[in-house]
This record gives sequence, C-alpha cells and structure tokens, in this order.
Amino acid sequence: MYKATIFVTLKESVLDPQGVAVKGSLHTMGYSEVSDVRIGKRLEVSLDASSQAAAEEAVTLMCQKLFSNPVIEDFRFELEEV
Amino acid sequence: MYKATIFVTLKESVLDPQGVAVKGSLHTMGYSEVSDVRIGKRLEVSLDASSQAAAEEAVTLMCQKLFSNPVIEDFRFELEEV
Amino acid sequence: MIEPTAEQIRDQELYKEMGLTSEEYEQVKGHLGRLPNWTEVGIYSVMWSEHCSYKNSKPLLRKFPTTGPRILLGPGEGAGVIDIGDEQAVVFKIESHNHPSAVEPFQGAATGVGGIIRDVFSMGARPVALLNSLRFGELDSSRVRYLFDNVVSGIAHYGNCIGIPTVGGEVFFDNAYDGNPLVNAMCVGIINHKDLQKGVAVGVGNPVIYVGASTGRDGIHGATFASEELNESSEEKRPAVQVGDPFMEKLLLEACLEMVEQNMLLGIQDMGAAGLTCSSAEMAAKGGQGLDLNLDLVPQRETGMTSYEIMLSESQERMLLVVEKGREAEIMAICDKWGLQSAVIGQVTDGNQYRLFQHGELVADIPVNTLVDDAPVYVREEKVPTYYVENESVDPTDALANIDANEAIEKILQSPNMASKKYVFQQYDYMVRTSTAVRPGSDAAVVVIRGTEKALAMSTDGNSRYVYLDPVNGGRIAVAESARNVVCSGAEPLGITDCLNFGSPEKPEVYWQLSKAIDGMSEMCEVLQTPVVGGNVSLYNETKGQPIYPTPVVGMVGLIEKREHITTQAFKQNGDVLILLGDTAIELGGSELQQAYTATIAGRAPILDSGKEKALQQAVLTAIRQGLVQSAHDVSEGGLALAVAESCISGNLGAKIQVETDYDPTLYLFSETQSRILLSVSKDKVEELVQTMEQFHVPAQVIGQVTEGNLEVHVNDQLVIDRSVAQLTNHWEEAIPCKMTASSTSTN
Amino acid sequence: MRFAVVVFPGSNCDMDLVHAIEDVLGEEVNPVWHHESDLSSYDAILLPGGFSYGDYLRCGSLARFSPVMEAVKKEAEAGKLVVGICNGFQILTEAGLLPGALMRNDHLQFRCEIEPISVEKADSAFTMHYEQGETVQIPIAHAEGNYFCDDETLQRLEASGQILFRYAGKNPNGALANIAGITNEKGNVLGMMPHPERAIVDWMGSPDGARLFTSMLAYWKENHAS
Ligand SMILES: Nc1ncnc2c1ncn2[C@@H]1O[C@H](COP(=O)(O)OP(=O)(O)O)[C@@H](O)[C@H]1O
Ligand SMILES: [Mg+2]
Repeated sequence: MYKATIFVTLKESVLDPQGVAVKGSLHTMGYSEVSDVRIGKRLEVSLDASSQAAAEEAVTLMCQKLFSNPVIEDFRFELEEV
Repeated sequence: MYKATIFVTLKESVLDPQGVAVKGSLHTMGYSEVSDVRIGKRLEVSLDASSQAAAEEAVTLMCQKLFSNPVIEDFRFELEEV
Repeated sequence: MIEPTAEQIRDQELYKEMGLTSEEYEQVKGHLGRLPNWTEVGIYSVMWSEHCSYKNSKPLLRKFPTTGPRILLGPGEGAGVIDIGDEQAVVFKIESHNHPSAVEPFQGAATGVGGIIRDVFSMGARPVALLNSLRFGELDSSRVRYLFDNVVSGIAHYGNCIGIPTVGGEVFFDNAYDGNPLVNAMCVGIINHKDLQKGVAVGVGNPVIYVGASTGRDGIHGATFASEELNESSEEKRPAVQVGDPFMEKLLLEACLEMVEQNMLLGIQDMGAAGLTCSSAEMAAKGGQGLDLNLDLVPQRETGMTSYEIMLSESQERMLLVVEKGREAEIMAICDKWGLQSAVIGQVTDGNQYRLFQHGELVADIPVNTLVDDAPVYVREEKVPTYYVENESVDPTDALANIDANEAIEKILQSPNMASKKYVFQQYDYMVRTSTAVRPGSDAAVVVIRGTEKALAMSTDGNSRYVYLDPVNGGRIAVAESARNVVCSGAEPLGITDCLNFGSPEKPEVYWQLSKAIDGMSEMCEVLQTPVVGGNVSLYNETKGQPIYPTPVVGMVGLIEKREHITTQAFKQNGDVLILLGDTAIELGGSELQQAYTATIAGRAPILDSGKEKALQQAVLTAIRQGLVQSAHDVSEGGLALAVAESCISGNLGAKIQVETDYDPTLYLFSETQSRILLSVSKDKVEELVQTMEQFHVPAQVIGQVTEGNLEVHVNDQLVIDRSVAQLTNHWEEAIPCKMTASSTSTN
Repeated sequence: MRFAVVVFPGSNCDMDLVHAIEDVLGEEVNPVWHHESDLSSYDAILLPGGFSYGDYLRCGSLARFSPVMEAVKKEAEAGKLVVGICNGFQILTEAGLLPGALMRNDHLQFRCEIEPISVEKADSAFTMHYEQGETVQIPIAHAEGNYFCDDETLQRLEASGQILFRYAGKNPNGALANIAGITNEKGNVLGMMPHPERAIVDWMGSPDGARLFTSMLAYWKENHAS
C-alpha cells in the first residue's frame, strides 16, 4: 500500500485571485507583514501497487490526466509506502 | 522574511464529498487500485517577522481566524526562514 | 469509547447530557419496563427533542387553521400539499438551520437547503424553487460579516449545484441576532396528484431500503443541538455540524423521482434531523407496524461505529424506502444507474416493536408508538413581559420631530435592511430551470408552470420588530404582508408554511410571545383563507440568556391563473397614474424611521385590521385580472416614501407625488400603516380602477404620476423630497457591498 | 435536424436546453445519458450547464472522462456542430476540444445576472442570425467563468476569428480579453459561458438567445440543402 501526497499549484504566471483576496483580508485584519499568499490543493491518495516505481508511474499519470490542468497548474508529489 | 506552508484538511470524521467523487472517477478510469482520496488546501504565506517564534504565533492565529474553521477542519504548518 | 451501562446512565444521570429530564427518563423506564441502554436513551432523547416532537409547541400549533377546499395534505408529512388544478399540486415547506449555521455558516446553511429539498422530493414532488429568510447581527461586526458571507455562499452552493433556482427571500440585520443568526430555507415543488408519496412502513415482511450517502459520525445529536440554547460549549458540539454534498443529492433526487414515476414505492422518508432513528421510527409508527433493522447492513463511512452512533448520525443525502417484497432489484437498478449506493437494511414486522440488531445482538427494543405518539407535551407558563406593558404609553412620534424627508429617504435606503439585496441574490442561480418569470427584486418571485398558463408566486416575510412590540399584530402582519406580496404579483394566496424562531419556551415571557404570535397568524390565515400546511419550530434561540426577537417567518405561495396577470413592482411608463390604496395613519412603532433616527424600537406596532386587509387584497387581485394594473407594490417598511422609491428604482423612472395631510410630512411619508398598496395605472384605466376599488370599499387616492425625472414629493404643496433616481439607486445598491468590502471577514 | 443534449451526473441545465430546442426550433431533441458511446445519428451535440460530478476537483474535469466524451470528440472531428454552455464549455476545454481554461471568477463569488454580450463575429454557424457587433442580453450564472489562455493562444484566437462573444459591460468574472465564448479553429465547436437557453422569450428577461439556435438550424439547412 502506498500513500501519495500531491500538491497542485497555479503556475507562477497565473493570477491567483483567491490568494489575493486572502492577502487583502489579512491586511485588513492587521497582518500587514504578509507580503504574499498563494493557494493550492493538497491531495492524499492511497493506492495499491506492486512496487514504488509502479506507484510512481500510476500517480504521475493521474496527476497529468486528472489532478492538474496543464494550462494553469503545476503538480508535484511525494510517495511513501505505508 | 519567513515562508509558512499551511495545510488545511477536513477532520477525519467529516465527509469529504470531493474526495469521494474523485475516487469514483478514478475507478471508472480504471484505477481500481485507489482506495482513498482526500482533498485539502495548501497555502503559502510569505511574511515578515522579528523571530521564528513571532512568525509562528502570527501564522497560528491566521490559521485559527481565517484559513480554517475548527468546527470541521484541522490545520498544520511548516515555517522556514527565507 | 466504552459505552456506559444502563445502571451508570441512571446513577450518574447521563441522560441529562442528551437533553432528557429526570421525569422524561422515568417515563422511558415506564415504557420499557426496564432500564434503557445507551442506544435507547439516545433514541428517546432525539425523538423527544423539541425539533422532532414539538413538545413545547404542539398545543399552540393546534390553533393554526390547517384545512381548506384546496388542501390535499396539511402539516404532518414532509411538506404540505395544495391543489392547483389540472391534477397538479404545489408542495412546500420551510425549515430552520439556525444553530449549525451559527458554528459553521457555510455548511450549516448548505445542509439546511439540502434538508428542505429532501422534504419536498420525498413527497414525490419535483422541487422548482428555493427561498430563504435570514437574520444576522449588524454588519459592523467582522464576525457577522463572516457569518453573512458564508451563509449566503453556502445557500448558493447547494441550490446552484443541485440546479434548483433560489428565487427569493429576505435578509434582516439587527443586534438581537448577534450571537444567534437565523437561517430558514424554503423549498417549493410541483407534483401530479397521483404521484403523492407517504412516509409509512406497511406490509409485514416488506424490505426497508437505505439509499444514498454512507453513514459517518457527523452530526450526531444534531436534533438535540437544535433544541438547546447556544453557549460557550456549543463550539464543543462541533461534530453536530455536517458537510453537504449537493452532487449526491442531485443523484438522489433524480433516482427517487424515477422510482416515484414508476410507482415503485410504498413509503419514503428522508433522513433529516435525527437521521435513521427518526425516519424509521416515524415510518413504522405511521404505518402502525413494527420494524426490524440490522445495523450491520447500513452503509458506513467509518469503521467501528456503535449502534448509538449509527442511529444518531445526521449524515446528509440519505433516504429510507419501503417497497413491496420482490421489487428490491428494480430499486437497486435505478440506484446503480445514478451511481448511488443502496442496501436492504431491515423489514416491516407485525406488532409494535422497534428492534435494532447489531453484530447478531438485539441492541434496542422499543414500543415504537412511545417514540412518536407518547412523546411528552408541555404547556408552559405565559407571562406578559414588562417591556410590553411599558411600551403602552410610549408615543414613537415624540422622538421623531423635524426630520428632513430628503435626508430620511437617503438614510433609510442605505440601511442594510432596506437596501438592495443584490449582493445576496446575484450569488444565487435564480434562473436555472428556465421558469423564473419574476426574478428577485420585486415583491414576490414568480415561477411559471411549463405546459400551462399558470404560475406560482412566492414570498417569505416576517417583521420581528413588530412581533416583539406586539406579537398579535406582528403575527397578523407577517401573514398579511406575505399574502400582499403574492397578490401584488397577480396571484391568489393559497396557503403558508411557517418557521417559528423564538427564544426558550421555558421563559414565560417568550412563551407568551410565541402564543400571541400564533394567535395573530392564525386569525389572519383564517380571514385570508390561507391555511398553514406545514412548518417548523426553532426554539432556544438565545445567547448568553438573551432571546432573539420573536421571529415567525411566513412562506406564502400563490397561484397565478394566467401568465398575462404577472405583475411587478417596477413602474412601467412615463405618465402612468399613481394610486395609493388604503388609509394612512401615523404608526411608527418598530418602523424604519424610528430605528434609523433613534437606534431603538419602542411603542406599539402598527395595527392590522384583517377585514380591511382582505378587502384590499381581493380588490387588487380583481383589478390585476381585469388588466387595469401596470405595477403593484405593497407599502411596508419605510412607508409610502420607500414604496415609491423602490418602484422608481426598479423601473428606472421618476415620480411626481402630491399629497395633503394634517400630519408632519416626514411622519406621514414614512408611517408604516398596514393594508396599503401602491399601484401605477395607465391614464385611460384610472376611472375603471377607481370603480373596482369602490366595489370592495377600498379607499383609493390618486397621488401623482410616473415621470422621467426625479423622485419629487410634494406634501401640502411643499416640495419635501427631490432626488434623482440614479442617485437613489446608487445609495440603495451600494449600501451592502460597501459594508462588505470596507473590512475583512474572519471566523472569530 | 437532430439534437443531442448530453446528460452527465450533475448536469442541471439539460432539460432547459431540450425545452429551448423544442420551443424555438421544434426540431427533434433527445437527452443522451453519459454512457452513450455513439452519437453519429445526431446533427448537433449540446453539452449543458450544471455541475457535472459536482464540479469537484476542477469544473468539468471529471466529466471529461465520461464514456460519451469519446463520441463527442469523434463527431466534432467529423464536423458536426458541438456547443458547450457554461459547464459544457468547461468540459470542452478540459477535454482539449477548445483551448484555454476556465478559472474561478476573480471576485470569487458565483455570479448570476443578465449580461450585455457583444457578438464579435456574425458569420459563424452559431451567429448568422445576429448582426456583427450587435450587443445582446444573455444571462450568465457561474462561479468559474474566468477564461484564461497563454498569449500565443490568445493571439491565435483573435487572428483566426475564434472569439464569437465578449462581455460588453463590466467584465463579470475577470475573463481574459472579456472573452465570453470561443470556437475551435474549424468553427464547428463552440464554448460559451452565457446561457442562450435562458433567454428565448420576453418573460425570461430577454429573447436574444433564441437566435443562436435558429442560426444553427439555418447553417445546417444550408449545408444539407438536398
Ligand atoms: N436572502 C435572499 N435571497 C433571495 N432574494 C432575496 C433575499 N433577500 C431579499 N431578496 C429579494 O429582494 C427583494 C426585496 O426583499 P424585501 O426587502 O424583503 O422585500 P419585501 O419587503 O417586499 O418583502 C425581494 O424580491 C426578495 O425576494
Ligand atoms: Mg413586502
């Protein structure tokens, strides 16, 4: 059994309106020391696989096909056997 | 300057409809080896602070007041000086 | 967790934690003839909670008129049903989700919407519209802004996603709701008579089928939570909040309606408050049967759930069905098509026992009627509050002398209570299903019925300041205003659903408010022939011992016979004549003017004469059907001045008003005297209109005309209001967005 | 002319589209379940609005893997008319039938209102009954209609006349270049955020959406004038 922790983030070049809004809220709440906020997704996927390499391949495919949209997002993941 | 990476996840006992739907799709796509998917948020916050301890305190407060609702979510974060 | 034994429950009085009193515990012992175990105590406590049993309100609710020639089904089932002809009926109900929304506003509000939708489609009806009624503290508080924003987006999220238009509602801000916001959601559906379903378990040996989301530990004891006062430890009741999945509910909705259409069901009930317990026990009690459930067969999301947890979970998006033995496969096939999980979890039995099995053991064994029919009933003590007595001698006009009308209209248009609610409704998909003929922003929303000339008008209303000052009149006004809204849209009022949001009934003053408000509402319903076909009671709305304003919310539905009768409040054409129906007195207790200039409310609420109201409504409906009316708007909060301003703003036209009065002009213009409607009528119809009004003995006064200029109001030939409509529109539209963007919203 | 309206779990404007085709054109129209793998008997395929698969993860991302999408691709390649409205537009971009992506509205709220929309190109299969440059009133209702693509793609869209509709009032969602609707290069696949099916008669608030459907019928007749 493997557990993949996947991080999907908006590409640097893409504006993150949610991050901007959260930063704005932080500023009005008095946290003027915050200079940047970016918001992304974190997915935890538990899967069976015959080997670490097999798991890695499967997760990579899922990320490319489903978890991220390459037009706007990047992904990366960590994999551990559990 | 500090960078906090914050993870907000639904509490264990709380339904994650998004995770359930994604798992369902993975199964129809043929990834029947996936047994669980849970989806959370990942936030990156850059902030100024006088010390690691001060940064930690500020981020904890932000998490409690803005980034998460303790009724249904848990949070944790990592902090590094940059 | 290790469950306490029956003896521990007794000795340590653990039943109290679940909300049962010592006397109630003794009754349970009597019903069982032994000590109840943990699961059984849990089951009794939710079934006997106010939310499920109405133990504090039942005797009062009996005062409501509930029958009438069109009523197919009154209170009792999931939702009320009223005939609308052509073998069709309208099904509707309102429900509160106040306490969950106070601790998790987004999910609390969302699951409130989800719950009321299930109430309607479990009757076999197709939901066609949603409305809501919201109360918050004032927007200057960041906690309030957070609650407001998240409640609205929670409602939007659920309704938009499932694809039922949210077409109307109301929002009101007052410090009385600061710690205890109100979130009431209403759903309206349409059904063919032959499809009407019942929540019964019948036919010994028939299977009980569970459909929908699996059961988790979320929302355990939600019904009890809803029946308690909010306090510091409410935060610890956190698991009582559930997360909704509108996508799942959409699948459940379509699957259930497919089963209804194919006539597969003997009984269906949604698992709402008190989850599996309430649905199964009520179905058995109504069917006059016993029930066996095997909890091992209940789909579960988490491992190691105890029988107590399974029975008390309020996981969302679940339905319980009873079908004829042998038809299980047909049900499963439909569930499979929609990707829903389903399981036979038990069967209908002979007799009266409600028996639960888990891991091969009998874990609960209860005479089912004792859960439903033998729930305790309390008649509480009533006491007239001192504030009410003191208000007798208060004359609100004393504090309101010499107010400039120009200033007053701008000030009141910008009060969040009177300002445009576009900030709210632009987040709701009010057009999905392509039936919405009058969108949010007029007196009532109108939804057409495809394939017919008919349409339904609907509105939610309730002015709690009036009810606080005078519960009888306030109760009358709540019903009258919602009916007036519906009439102004061209509809005949059919009936109401109500949500009674009050403080603790154990306080004699609160119980008095409840009792008197129900008297007023009942009287008005009787006179208008709009019976109460369903509703909900939410008591214990208090924080730190302070009750909210008594807040009965009325959801009214009316029938429009022909699409051409659909009428809105917007002025239509330059030159149209303005006619004010009804008499104007100076009544400013609880008014917007009083609130705006004194920041308090005092005195008595306006008086409502139910006979006059009835005549007014009949006259206006007749005139609309005769084709005499261009626009109709009820005169309510803010009085004549606000009514004219709103009709100008919605029509983007001006008006020139000329009136005579012996009173102070500002008091006259902002008085909230009831039973008044503002019409605009094209010149050539004025005479006929006046005749129609005479037939009904309704005073009609020509007060001016629609123009393309400013809003100009002359009182006794003196110009007291002169403002450009664009400027007024701007004040009115920007008020709430301004308050919301000016500052942050945070969870605490 | 035969229309298919694809029904995904969570679609909620499917019947609205069916009714619009019936009421405006009176042509044959069938709801088609997302398990369908053959759409060859249809002349036009409509992907309705709604929240397919709850719009979880990203709007349209899960619907894209429905079996029916292979058939949609096939018919699109064959030159049939394909229209994705709102969630349908999101699905078409996720599936790669249209370029770009639809992101969260810049103000982060769901937005429902009748919007002024300008018709940027009136000589397409979808717009021949509109005037070039005309402003029409069509409702929007979405939380994720903020169109985005890279510069190069934008230039290509502009240069080859693939932008059919733009928001003519205040940009309601942050969309790049006020884009409200685009086609593929061949011009037979349209994705748009506004809902024409919600604007077909006056009582809905505007009748302007009807001409999109009449345009499609006219185009089809022109090309099947036998
Ligand atoms: N919470 C809400 N949801 C949807 N529509 C709302 C809401 N609040 C107000 N509206 C709409 O705004 C308009 C004005 O509301 P309100 O001031 O309460 O009207 P009235 O006094 O005539 O009852 C109505 O069309 C109403 O449906
Ligand atoms: Mg009103």
